[in-house]
Amino acid sequence: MRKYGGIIQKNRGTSHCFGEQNRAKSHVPSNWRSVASFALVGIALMASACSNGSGGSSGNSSATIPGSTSHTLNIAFTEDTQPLDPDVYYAGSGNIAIQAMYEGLVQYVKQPLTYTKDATFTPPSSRTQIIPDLASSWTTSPDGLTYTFTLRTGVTFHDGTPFNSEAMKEDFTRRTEVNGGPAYMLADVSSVDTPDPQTFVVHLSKANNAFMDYLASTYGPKAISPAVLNAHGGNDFAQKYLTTHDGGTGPYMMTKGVSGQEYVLSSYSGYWDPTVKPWYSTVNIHIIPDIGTQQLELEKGQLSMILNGLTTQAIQSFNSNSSLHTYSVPTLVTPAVWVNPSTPVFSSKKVRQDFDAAIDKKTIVDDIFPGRAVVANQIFPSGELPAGSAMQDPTYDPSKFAKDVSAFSGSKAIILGYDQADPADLPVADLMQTELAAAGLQVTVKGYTDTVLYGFPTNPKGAPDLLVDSNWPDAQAPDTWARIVMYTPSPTGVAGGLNYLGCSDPAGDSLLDQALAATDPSQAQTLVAQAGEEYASYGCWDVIAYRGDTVVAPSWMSGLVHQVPIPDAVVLADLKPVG
Amino acid sequence: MAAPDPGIGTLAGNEMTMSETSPPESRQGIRDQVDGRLHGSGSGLDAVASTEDLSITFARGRQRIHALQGVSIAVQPGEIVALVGESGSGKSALGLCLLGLLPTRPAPEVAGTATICGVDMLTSPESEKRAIRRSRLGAVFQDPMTSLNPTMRVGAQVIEAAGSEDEALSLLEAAGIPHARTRMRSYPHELSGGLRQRVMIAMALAGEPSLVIADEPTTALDVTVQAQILELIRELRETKRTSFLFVTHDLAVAQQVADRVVVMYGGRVAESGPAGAVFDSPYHPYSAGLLDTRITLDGPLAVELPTLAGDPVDNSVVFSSCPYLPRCPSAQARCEDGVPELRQLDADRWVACPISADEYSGPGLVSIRSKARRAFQPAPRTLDLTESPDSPEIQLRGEASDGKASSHQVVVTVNDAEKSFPLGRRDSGRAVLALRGASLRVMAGESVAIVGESGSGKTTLLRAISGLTPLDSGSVQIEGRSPQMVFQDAGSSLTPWMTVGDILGERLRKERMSRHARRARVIEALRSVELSAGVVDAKPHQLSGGQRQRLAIARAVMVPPSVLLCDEPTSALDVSMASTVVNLLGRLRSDLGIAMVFVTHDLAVARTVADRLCVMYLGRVVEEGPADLVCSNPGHPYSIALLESVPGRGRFSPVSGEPPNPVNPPAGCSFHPRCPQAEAACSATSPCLKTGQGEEMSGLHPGDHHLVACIHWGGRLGSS
Amino acid sequence: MTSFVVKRVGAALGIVVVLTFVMFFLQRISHTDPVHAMLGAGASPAAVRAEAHRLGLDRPLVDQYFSYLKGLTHLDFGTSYRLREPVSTALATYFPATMELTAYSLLFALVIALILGVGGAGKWKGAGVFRAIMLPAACIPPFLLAMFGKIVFYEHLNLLPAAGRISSSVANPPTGPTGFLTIDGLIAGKPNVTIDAFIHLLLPALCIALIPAISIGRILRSSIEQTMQMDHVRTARAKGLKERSVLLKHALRNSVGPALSMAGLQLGLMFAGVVVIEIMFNWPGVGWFLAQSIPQGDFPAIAGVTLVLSITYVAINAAVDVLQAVADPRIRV
Amino acid sequence: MVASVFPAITLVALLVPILAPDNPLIPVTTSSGMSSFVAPGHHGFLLGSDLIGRDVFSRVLYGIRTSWFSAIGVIASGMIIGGAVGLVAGASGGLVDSILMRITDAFLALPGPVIAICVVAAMGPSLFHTLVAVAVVWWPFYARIVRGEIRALAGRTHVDAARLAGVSRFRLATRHLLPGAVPAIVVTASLDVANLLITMAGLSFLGLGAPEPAPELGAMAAQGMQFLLTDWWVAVMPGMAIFALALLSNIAGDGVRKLWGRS
Repeated sequence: MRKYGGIIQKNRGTSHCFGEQNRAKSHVPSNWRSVASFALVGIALMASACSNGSGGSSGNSSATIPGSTSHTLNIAFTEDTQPLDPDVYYAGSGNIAIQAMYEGLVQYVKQPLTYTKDATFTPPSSRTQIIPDLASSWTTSPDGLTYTFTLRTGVTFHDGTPFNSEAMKEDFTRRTEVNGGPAYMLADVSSVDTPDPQTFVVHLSKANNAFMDYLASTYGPKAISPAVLNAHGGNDFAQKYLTTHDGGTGPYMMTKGVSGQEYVLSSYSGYWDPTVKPWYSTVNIHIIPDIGTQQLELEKGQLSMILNGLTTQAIQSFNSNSSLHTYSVPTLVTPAVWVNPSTPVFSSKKVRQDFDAAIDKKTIVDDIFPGRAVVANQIFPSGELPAGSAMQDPTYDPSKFAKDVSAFSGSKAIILGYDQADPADLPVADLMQTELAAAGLQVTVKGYTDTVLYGFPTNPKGAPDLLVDSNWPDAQAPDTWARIVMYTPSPTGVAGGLNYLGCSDPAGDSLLDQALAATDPSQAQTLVAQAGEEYASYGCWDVIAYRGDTVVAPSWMSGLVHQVPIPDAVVLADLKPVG
Repeated sequence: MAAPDPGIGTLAGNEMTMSETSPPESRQGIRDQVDGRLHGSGSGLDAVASTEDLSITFARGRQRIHALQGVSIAVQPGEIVALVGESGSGKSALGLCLLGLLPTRPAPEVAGTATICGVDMLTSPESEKRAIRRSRLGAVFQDPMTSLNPTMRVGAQVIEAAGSEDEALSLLEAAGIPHARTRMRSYPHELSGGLRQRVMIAMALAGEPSLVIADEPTTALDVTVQAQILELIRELRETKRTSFLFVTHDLAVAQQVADRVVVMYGGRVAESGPAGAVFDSPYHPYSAGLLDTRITLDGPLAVELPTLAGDPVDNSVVFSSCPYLPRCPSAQARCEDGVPELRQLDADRWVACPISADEYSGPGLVSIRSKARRAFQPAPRTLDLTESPDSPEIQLRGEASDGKASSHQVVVTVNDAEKSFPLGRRDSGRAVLALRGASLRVMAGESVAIVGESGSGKTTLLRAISGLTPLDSGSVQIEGRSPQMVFQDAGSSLTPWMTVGDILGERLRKERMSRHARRARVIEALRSVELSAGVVDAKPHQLSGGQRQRLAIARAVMVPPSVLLCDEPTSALDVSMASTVVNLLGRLRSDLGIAMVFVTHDLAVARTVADRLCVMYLGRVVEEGPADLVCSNPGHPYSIALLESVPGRGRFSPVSGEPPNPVNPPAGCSFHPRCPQAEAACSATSPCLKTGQGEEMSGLHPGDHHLVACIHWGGRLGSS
Repeated sequence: MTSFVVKRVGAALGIVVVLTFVMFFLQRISHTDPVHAMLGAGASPAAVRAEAHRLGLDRPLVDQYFSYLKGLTHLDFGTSYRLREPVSTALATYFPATMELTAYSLLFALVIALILGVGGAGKWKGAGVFRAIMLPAACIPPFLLAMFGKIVFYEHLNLLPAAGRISSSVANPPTGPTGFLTIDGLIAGKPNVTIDAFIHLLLPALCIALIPAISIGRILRSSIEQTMQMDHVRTARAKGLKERSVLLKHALRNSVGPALSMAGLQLGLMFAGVVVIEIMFNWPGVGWFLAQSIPQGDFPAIAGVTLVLSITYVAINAAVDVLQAVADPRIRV
Repeated sequence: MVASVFPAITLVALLVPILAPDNPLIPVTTSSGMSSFVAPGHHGFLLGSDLIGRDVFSRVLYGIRTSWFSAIGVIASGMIIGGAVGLVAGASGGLVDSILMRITDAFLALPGPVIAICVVAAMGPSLFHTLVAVAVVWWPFYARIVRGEIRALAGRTHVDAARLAGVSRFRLATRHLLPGAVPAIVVTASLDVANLLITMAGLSFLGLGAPEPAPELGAMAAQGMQFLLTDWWVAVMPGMAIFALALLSNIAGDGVRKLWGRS
């Protein structure tokens, strides 16, 4: 008790009560919680707490300010995570740990986060460059079928064994064997060669100009120690072992893992890159799905930073706190609406296009993501294609769709679905529902779990008529987005996995296939833009916004760096105090 | 009889007190008498308990129930005072008041004093009252099962009162508990009723109390056990010189045990005096009436019993005259002039009746004493010994075409009835053996009483006849209309949410008749049991206990059955009401010519209502014969014991031990462990019913034969 | 007594078997497609078929049920779609936390119930106050209570932590043998762990305990009041015992039976409360795990949690029955 | 009488469409345009507005309506199913009684709310599924109570008397037994409303009720949790509504209990 109280006590004097700042919009009474608590609980305990002004300096969260040798960072995942196994992991929060523990052949270039007091959001305007990681260089054959990588020397896995081309080969094999969600990235690999320990050759069965993006993706193949895989392979290719351990080469290694509860990462002393010297020797990762709790813990100094998931209101409250900085994080997250072409009212392309025009995207952005998103105007995530291409930017005009609906004689009762797992999708659906109702439809909003959603592309029974979901591409190549979201779900291929409502536009598919096989980059870009335009006019997929995220960190922290295509992943090894 | 009973008390407005009528001299007289009797060792000359002008008023809903109105009594050291009265007379409230344990929610209004050894149990602080309870008082309550803590070993409960284990042990032994040391480890539910009551007495005696307040301590017990407990109390008074305040509704018990009797009526003392004097020559018309309406073993047969007129006193009404006036057969004009005060008759007799001794033998009192009693018309019956017991013409539960069985017919035949009730789980094998081969035959129009203690199987036999309890083996055959039953607790036998009209009308559902005709039949049935037609829309709870039992009888006979089964219909009623019900049953039987089987534990009632008597013990019939003959010349040792146990005859404990557990009946003659005449052969052979000449008749031959199942029977007859 | 215990345990086992059937049935009707759940959206048909075979989904239902049942006897609750690891592993992680929280909640509930029950039953002046508190307090939904608890005791007063089982500042908390941090801390000789864990427990456990405490307290109160009217209490008073020993020695023991039964029943509601409170306080227990699994449609996880909680409930209720038989000798037949 | 709170709440619930100032599903636009997260008492929002500018007061009113009718529905189903099962079991006795009570006990031996969570999770969230799941675990309690009352009544001799009077089994059950169980079942039900409201709010809080945007109190509170520290009313007001509703029900239930003279 004493010890705990002591810690708390230290922060108490400077405790900041972030509910206090005046918010012009809502005119909250400055002492609202006191008022509420007095009225409702009737306990006069409030008097002692938070009675005067705002803006005190908040907890220097990690009490370990520069000076001591071991530093601990406390961060939280907003979701109970899938196993942090690079061949299995296929979600968001855990990327920060995957990126810290594992490395692939190549990577996306790192970019600093921008500290913006007002948290204005600018979506990425161009593709992120791919740079060497474990491969120091690479060449691509003119036919686009052979990739030759020169591997770095002196790289060791966390178990001390050396990294080489054989290891990489084993990892390619394991990915296919595990056959998890991201396994498709190696579907076109016909064989790999390891002529010498530092040379790794990949042969594709057909040209795929997104392949390098796959390798740079957080979901792409990573180097995992063959010794670990052999020792703990069991009958599941070490999947169980890698749930609570790691086998990578990255600057951090997992020293403790309790699924869904806690992970502890420690800096790896044998890391190959001498320029990377992690300042935090320990990173404690807690699982705290409730963002309110994260806020409280950050305020009390039990968390060092918040990585994602903050509400606009909370961000605004942090903005006025001098001890915390908010950083706007550009991402590729793109909320969109899927339209079910087998729903009678949406059966015609024209109605679908009118529907797109009837979505008040600006209101959605302003109401739900104020300052954290902009209205989308391309059917691809921001920056994947040059501005002005693959446009999907109708002028807002609900009247045409209203006319369509009133002219329609069939059932006007529709189901508007949303992905339950993403809290941001619900208000979008709620808002959209009111607009659709205004157009004359009887709308039921219904939440779906991810696992149910994943079944719809191949088994459309029970699929909703409209679906709101926020996704980001696995990799930044525009094909990756279009192929998963819009390509016709194929019983024999990997495409269309997120084409939830099974809409098929063969013309777009054909253009997309041509684009992927094109070896000339500019030709590929033209073709993929054409495919996008085709898909856009088909009207089954309406992007709504380009969304960003916000990181809150102590004001004394520097080195906040991330890779744009990789969501929720600040680079841990670069975090350090200012100066 | 639930305690605490707020009782009667109709004279709320009356200012009369009895303290002035109870001068010290008279108490001195009583004490002298008592002290004289108690070997002259009365050193503490003050009463151990006394009340002065005690009044208690309970608020029940909006009603005010005047339980006690100015009662003054005194209990002298070493004296047993019986407080006698019908339910609602306030006698239990008095006992609780002396204990300082009147209910507190809602708190009654109390006036006057109630003193124990000089401490006022009304106004003293709780700690002082507790100290008195601990050191000077003991209490024995009616139901020993609920009065003991079910989750504590009895030893611990006695130790709690006694202070030490040794002391507890000696108390238990003093209370006559065999193997007291091992019994201390028992839980109450593992003991028999009699033992439990002995435990209660042992606790009451802890710390050598000056006074034990015993509230109906034997009412829940069997007669043989009652006799033992009463004897124990007398004994304890002799050996420990403990005073007892003995609250009872049973005059006979009071007569048996008490030195002095206080008769209460309407929350007031009606009469008090030495037990012998009061019972021999009651002065107050109420006392006299109570004694007269008592059903005794030596009263005349086949005549209506005398009853008290009128209704029981309503203790919420304020009277301005004698509370007994509306019922009093000797009432005089001046009885209306205020509530009569207690006045002294003799040195130690007091009575609250204004009628003078001269007037006392006037016409009014005589009228109840020798009221012309209407003779019952004995039912015609013929004994036909030639009829085979297996006579095939007897139909199984058949409905006779004419509804009324012919007078020569056997209407009920029970052959070798066996019935057991599994205890707990079916597979545990333990079972109460309620019937172990009982046989019975009832002729048309005949009245048979089945007598026995708890566990004898008498009620099971009755229910088997009614068809409510199917037998394990043996057979029941009924001739004529299906039997009807009158139950012990009339209140529980009437569907509470149905009106009187519905309850009676239900019997007529099978007959097609108009609503009007049905109502007429219902009202006719009510009239036949002397209920007014006005109650037809009332619900059972709006009726008095006696009215409910009459309603239950009306239901049973409104379509006359061939046999009417009565399960202790009088045992829950006050003495005066019991007589009314017995009379009613007798009249209906003779009017309608129906046979009757009457189950009772009370031999006197049995003798009065029945032509033939059937004594049961542990699931078997042990004696059977004409009622008067069995009562005057019992054959079976058990019957003898039962008769000897009837209280009020000054005899005690004819038989030791208690009715054994029907789970494990003893082998051979099941009575042999308690039988004073038992010999070795008794535990080996199980005797059959025999005539005095030794003919085995197995209970199948009704009539004037006197059958007894005892190996001594023939010989005994021969020797006498 | 022995046969009573044997029968009670037998009945409990029967109920558990029925429950497994219900779980299996629910799994069949659930909307979730296990294969896609396991493989994600982009799985190839071959992989889908292989996975369906691996999961045994191509076998007859009865076979599937029996292999499910057989698995359960080996504590195999299937594989979580979401975590891709055996549900039993997750349960092993989360269950002790829930049990610790529930145990303390029950303890708090019983203590509060005892205070409320005995305090509200007496004739003293404060009894009315106790009774007046009980009515509104029984009506506060646990999550509302948790909200206020967090705001008042964490944010404003900073007295109690509002998330997790233990502070991250506590290094290397013991992981065994009981799984109860408060106990393991003592066993491992780390009283700071025990204290820290207990402080973390307080708020969530009190939030869970309040409603059951009042239900039990009410029953206890009316039961005591009834017992105090009973003949044997009158006997105890007639013996001249002090009112306090009458209450404690004679009334209380005879009154706890109904309260214990109620406590057993309340445990069912408590488990529902645990789920909500674990979310509110980020308590790493099965309820929290359940809440994470529901939006993902991770049915094996949901079923596993349901089974574990149900079996615990069944077991505790059986234990309560046996306890009651000990408390009241009349029940033993 | 206090017991009349029940019809009063029902009346209010019926009148919600008239009483609610705004459509609970549609954001309110004010003169200043944006209406998201308006604090209580401002811009005409009695209890404030939520993320997309819907009137919390109207949503709470509709939520009360849903909660109330759901609770009434489940209680009614519990009374009817449980009452029927209890009556048949208690009146029949013997094997029928054993079988029905074994089933009832099996249900009672399980943690009802947890099973309900599992059932709804399997069937998919919808108000109907939730009601069915809760009703399925709720009736056994009533069956037990009714059966207990009926058995106690069946031990009274009035039932024997009625049997001897030649009353049919059906009439025996409905006229001589059932009316005696009515006070117990009514009192139990009226005291149970608050429990049920809180339990169902808990399920709804877990996302197992009517899906969005239906205004359900528990779901609203859960949605509002992420704004608890900045816009508390979104989470607290629905919680307070449940509290108020449960409190009123409990007070009314107590009134019913006193009216029927039960302790």
